[in-house]
Amino acid sequence: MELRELQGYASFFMTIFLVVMLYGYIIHLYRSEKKGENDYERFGNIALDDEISSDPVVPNPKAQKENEEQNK
Amino acid sequence: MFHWLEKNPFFFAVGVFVVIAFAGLIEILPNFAEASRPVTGLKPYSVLELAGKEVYKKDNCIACHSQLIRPFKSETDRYGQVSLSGEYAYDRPFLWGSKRTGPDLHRVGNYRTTDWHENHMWDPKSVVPQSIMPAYKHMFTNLADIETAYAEASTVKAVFNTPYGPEIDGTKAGWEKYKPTVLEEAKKIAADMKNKDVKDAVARGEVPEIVAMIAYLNRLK
Amino acid sequence: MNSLVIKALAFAAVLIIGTLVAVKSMNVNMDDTINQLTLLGAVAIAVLAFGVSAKYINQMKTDTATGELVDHNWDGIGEYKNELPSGWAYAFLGTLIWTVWYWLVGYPVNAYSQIGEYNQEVLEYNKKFEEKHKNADAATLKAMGESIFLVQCAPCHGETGDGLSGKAQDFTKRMSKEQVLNVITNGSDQLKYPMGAMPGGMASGADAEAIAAYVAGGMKGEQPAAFGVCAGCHGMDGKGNGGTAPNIAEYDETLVTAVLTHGKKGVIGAMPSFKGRLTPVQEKALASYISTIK
Amino acid sequence: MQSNAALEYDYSVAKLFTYTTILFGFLGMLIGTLIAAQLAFPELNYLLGEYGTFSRLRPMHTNIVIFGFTLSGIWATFYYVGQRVLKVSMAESKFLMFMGKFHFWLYFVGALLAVITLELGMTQGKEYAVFEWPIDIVIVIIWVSWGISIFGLIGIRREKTLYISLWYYIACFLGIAMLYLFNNMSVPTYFATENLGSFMHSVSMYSGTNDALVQWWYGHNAVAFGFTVPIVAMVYYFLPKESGQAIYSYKLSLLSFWGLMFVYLWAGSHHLIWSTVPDWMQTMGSVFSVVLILPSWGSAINMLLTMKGEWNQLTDNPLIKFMVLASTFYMLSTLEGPIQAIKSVNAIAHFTDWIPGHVHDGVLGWVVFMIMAALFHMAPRMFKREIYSKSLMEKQFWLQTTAVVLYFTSMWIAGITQGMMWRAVDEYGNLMYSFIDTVAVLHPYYVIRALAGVMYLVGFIMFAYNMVKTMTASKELAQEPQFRSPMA
Repeated sequence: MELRELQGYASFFMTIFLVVMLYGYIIHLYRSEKKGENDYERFGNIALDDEISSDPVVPNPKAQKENEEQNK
Repeated sequence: MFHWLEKNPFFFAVGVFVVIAFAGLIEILPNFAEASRPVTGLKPYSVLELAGKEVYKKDNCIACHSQLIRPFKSETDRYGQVSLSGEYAYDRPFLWGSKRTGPDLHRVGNYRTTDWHENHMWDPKSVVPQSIMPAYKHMFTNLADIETAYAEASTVKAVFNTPYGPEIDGTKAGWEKYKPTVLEEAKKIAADMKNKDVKDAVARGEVPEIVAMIAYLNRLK
Repeated sequence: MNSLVIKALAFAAVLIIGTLVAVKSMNVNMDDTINQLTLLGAVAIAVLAFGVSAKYINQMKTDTATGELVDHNWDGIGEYKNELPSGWAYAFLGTLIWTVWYWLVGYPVNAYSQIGEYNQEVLEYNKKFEEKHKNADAATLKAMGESIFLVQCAPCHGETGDGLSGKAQDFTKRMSKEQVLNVITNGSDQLKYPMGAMPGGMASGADAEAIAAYVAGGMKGEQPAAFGVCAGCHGMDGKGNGGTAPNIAEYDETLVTAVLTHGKKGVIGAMPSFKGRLTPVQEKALASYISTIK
Repeated sequence: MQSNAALEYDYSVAKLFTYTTILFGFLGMLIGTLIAAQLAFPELNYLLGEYGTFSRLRPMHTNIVIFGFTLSGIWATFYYVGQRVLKVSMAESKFLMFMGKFHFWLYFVGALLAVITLELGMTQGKEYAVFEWPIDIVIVIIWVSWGISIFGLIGIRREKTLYISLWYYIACFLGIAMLYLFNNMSVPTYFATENLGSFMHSVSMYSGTNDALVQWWYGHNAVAFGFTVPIVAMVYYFLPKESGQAIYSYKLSLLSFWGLMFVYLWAGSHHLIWSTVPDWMQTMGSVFSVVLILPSWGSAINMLLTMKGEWNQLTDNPLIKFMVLASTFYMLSTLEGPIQAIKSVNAIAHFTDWIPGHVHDGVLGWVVFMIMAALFHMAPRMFKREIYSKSLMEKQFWLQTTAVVLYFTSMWIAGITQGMMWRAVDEYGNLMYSFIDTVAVLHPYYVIRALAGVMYLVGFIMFAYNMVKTMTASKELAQEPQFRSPMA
């Protein structure tokens, strides 16, 4: 098999793999929301409620620890 | 699997990188060895031609001119034989261009001549009355940088094994010895030209940009 | 359909009609599949891009907050449970199917070669062309020659063939005095006629001047005695003895073909060889046109 | 670290980049208008002698718009949005503050050097990658300092989830870093010899077809990661924020992101269709370009649906208009590009003015509109003053919208006409038109395009004026507005 041909096949199958991954991700997103594992839409609020004093949507435990230390 | 990626900015970045780098790997790398093989009989650019190529780049001819004849009958009738990959083996960088405000130049050496280029660069409208190309009169007075061209030839010989002779060796002494050869080549071009200042400059041992430029354009075949 | 979408489609239609009018006014051949597909692509761009975006913008006007509110509430901002737009999802699937078609059938990745396709195209075309015009009449040849001249020759020789004030050969006459003198002095061996090379210096001084004036003048009036030395090869009428030497009185097919094949370098400058760029029929056509330029 | 109560977002770096966005935007568009006019009226080539020809100014135009205006805009918005969606202030870290300022000043110096070398004609000869190696090194340092800022901010964030805009900013950072490095690989000739010739000169590591592949892998994706990805980042933040509407579907934005990442890099070879690169690679370029339509449209549709039922805001707030129009032009150019990448269409479109037309749909309609809207949104918050004039903004919007429409329609028709003329044959099968015929016929379209350029430039000057007045003379605000930007 020629190198060029090999490239053709490699890219063809890799693409199919990528497409499957992408569709897998779509299914994952909608299923996990349906099952109640994660609500993705709430992340949209990160942009809307972005004052420095607002509560984070998902707090970063590391930063929280620092805050607690300061407030001691 | 997906949860894990979303939660971690580091792995997220790695994920993005892998996805975007993959296309490059598959598409570009495997073709390298094959496409850099020159067609038989292809000679590397002479030093004067390289200096002309620099002028071509400096005045950005690729903004308006392509060097790529596509495989359509309408293109080969107009510009000549279809371009082949191996013909570009010594083009660093490639100068295919992306826009034809003016015509393709890949084989312009086949159907235009020194005196035509001289007239055209001095005043495009004198040969093509409807031309919208600017005149490049400064090429008749600015001097081409032939020393840098020699350095370029030496570099591609040393680094990429471009087949230049032993006289191209990248040393200062080598350049002093080689310079008359370049001037000799320039004289041949200037002999076909009419501009007095250019002829005088070449006689003095200088190489105006236009001479190098024409040497390069004539080489495009 | 709502007014916004109609307006958008109307704009698309105006753009397409404008394009068609512009293209048609250039007499472009619409049988060419490439041209047809391009226009089809243009229609697709205009209709889809303007139509779809107008649809969504219109939705801002009409579609007031439908859909189900999600359970929680964020600082007074409600959220809707918004599903994937189904049109988008189906279209995505559609493009993937098209992709597979393009890949396996349209331009099959393991079989298609653009150079192969090009060679085929040229081969078929040339065969048809040569056959059709093998015995073309003079008028056809001249018309064909003119169109070739305008594309291939005019950039140097000018659209009227006058050589752009001395920048190239002037086809309105055969030779200038300067050119004749140059050939007499230096000789010529460029066109490879059966008679072979012409040596330099066959005449000089006043003789050469007289010959030059006579030839440049279109070989009219009294022939100078010195022309005898030329007539030996070029003939008394200067027409080249039936193609054994160049015709110096006028342009003929042999001469034009010879210059196209070998190129020519003279006192004006050099003309490169056009060998292989024109077919024999095209060369003949060109010669027939050039010989009529006045 | 200060306590949270007194803490505020620190916009000093965002402000600096805002100034350069306006400055470079003006310069880039001024030169762009001039070179557009030069194509219609060639006498304009001789205004500045050797330095004023179309050929010398064209790279100035592209580079100032790409690396001057757009990058400044990306960074101005990043130093604004980054803090807010991570809920962390630059003021909290002296190091990040220093990096931000270092980033800006090095960028400014680098930009000056770049302009000077370009005017002198020092170039690698690759479109959009023209800078010679010493400037490339400066650019790499600038880029790394931005990376430190991004990941530094992420490191000290309070909000654990990275908002979708940040995904896009990170992709922009990584994508351009990879592409720029590989495409600019070259050997300086001065050091490869006994110091012969020019210090600046270098030769590309790749030659011919290989070089073309690397270059358009870069060239196409520099557009992807410079003109698409970071602008999507902006629209995902500024449109919801200005309108007070959460994104229509966050999930769709995630899908579109990965779709874009999967597909974009493959599409580069569509710049080389009918060239000497292998056939299968060209086919790949076409195929992936078409697949790319939907991920791009995903973002655009998501934006338009965010405004669903919000017609009032659209008619009432010119800022929303800018962003909605940007989204529709994004749809137009992301459909137009893929269709031009189909082999049969490309046979006509390539090398013609239809391509610059397509580019300017994207740049004038999408990139510039979005960046201007973002700066308008940021101004009242950064300078604590309301926007100087709403009516001026309205006028600017309509003027520039007309300009973009004129631009792309004229280039659309010009390109298709010229492409078909190149192929046209007469009844004998010979070429119908000489090259110059196909140039002469474009004159009216070039005039319209130049006119569109003037209109767009005037619109940008109105924008600049409005911004400067906002910074200096507008009514001060007591409190930071939450959603809609206040304007007089």
